Amino acid sequence: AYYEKVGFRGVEEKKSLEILLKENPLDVEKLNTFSQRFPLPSMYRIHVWKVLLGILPPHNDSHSLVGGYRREQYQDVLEALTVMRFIQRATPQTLVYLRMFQLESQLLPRRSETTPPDNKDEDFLSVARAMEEIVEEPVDCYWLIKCFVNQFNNRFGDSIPHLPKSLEYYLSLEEPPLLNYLKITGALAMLPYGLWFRRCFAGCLPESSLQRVWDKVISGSCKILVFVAVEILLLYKIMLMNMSRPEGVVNFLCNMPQENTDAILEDTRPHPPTQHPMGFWTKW
Amino acid sequence: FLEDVKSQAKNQLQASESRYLALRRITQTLQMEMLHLYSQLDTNTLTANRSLSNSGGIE
Amino acid sequence: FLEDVKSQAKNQLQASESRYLALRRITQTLQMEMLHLYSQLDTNTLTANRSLSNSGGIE
Repeated sequence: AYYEKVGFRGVEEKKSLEILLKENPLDVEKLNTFSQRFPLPSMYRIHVWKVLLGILPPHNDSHSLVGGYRREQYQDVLEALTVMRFIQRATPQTLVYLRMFQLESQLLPRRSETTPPDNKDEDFLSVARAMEEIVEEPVDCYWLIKCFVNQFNNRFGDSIPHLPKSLEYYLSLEEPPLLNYLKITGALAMLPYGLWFRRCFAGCLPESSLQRVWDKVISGSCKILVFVAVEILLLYKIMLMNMSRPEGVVNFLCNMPQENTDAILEDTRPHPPTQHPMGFWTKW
Repeated sequence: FLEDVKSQAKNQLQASESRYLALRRITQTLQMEMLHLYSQLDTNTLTANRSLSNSGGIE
Repeated sequence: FLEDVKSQAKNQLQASESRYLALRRITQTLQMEMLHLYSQLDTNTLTANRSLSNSGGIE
């Protein structure tokens, strides 16, 4: 009966999203709220992300014009980088995206001075690799990576350093013994915060889960990153509390078995919203 | 309704301007790279001339 | 009045478009120049390598 209800709800959600998408101009605020509360149906995900990230404007009848501009911009940048020999035929696609992003942000080094990617570049490349799995079309893929990264840094750049503290707080509500254990062993300070909070779980969660986390990030929540991190710690509590060395904990979390992580998102569904401290988290 | 028309126009203009701005960044980068290449070419020519005149001396 | 706003918006978009096209022409010229520079550099490198290996052979 539960699954029937979920299935039914899914159909209702899809219908209400379709109604929202027929409006002209689109109500971006409503789309944001929808995306905060429900996972986006996969057939509409890329389109909604493009609207939420401002790649497409709210007016449906502008989409083909603006889409054309976006394509031309992509082609101009790509062509110039090729002529300047920043990229060759064999250059991996994600590195192409990085160079394009750098050129557009005026961060491109001189060709004779290009260095191996630094930490910030590696964060970008991780997000790019994950986006590449989700979005096939290169023009869409590049624009989504670029706007995702820019929006994330603009909106949440100042909050990111505080997320580890926030994680500690929620863990103290949910599972004090685990928090204590992580503190005593020294693992708490070493948790993969960069992977969780700067790369938004890119390369950590499988595509199906990652998309749902990014639905929330794109529609304006960075708290979701903390909640997912807490759920991961809770899911592997027993294993983690049997690891005495903090390096072991970190190593395990950086290479989580991918099958189980899907369960993190599914498991949270049946909680009645009022009894769960994590509000909208239960709407998954 | 008027506001609607205005905001639609504004969004279109912004997208067009973003395309223009990207092109501006491209021309800047192209010019920097070209300056560098020209200086490299000059150095090469200089070296080549020198080695030519050197080998001339030996003959 | 609405027509007024619409035609103003259209003019602005057209102006943006023509600025973009003008800059595109410049970019294309720069890119041609760049391709030319690179081919010259490549030739130079090739010649330099050849003369190096030749002089090596003579010795």
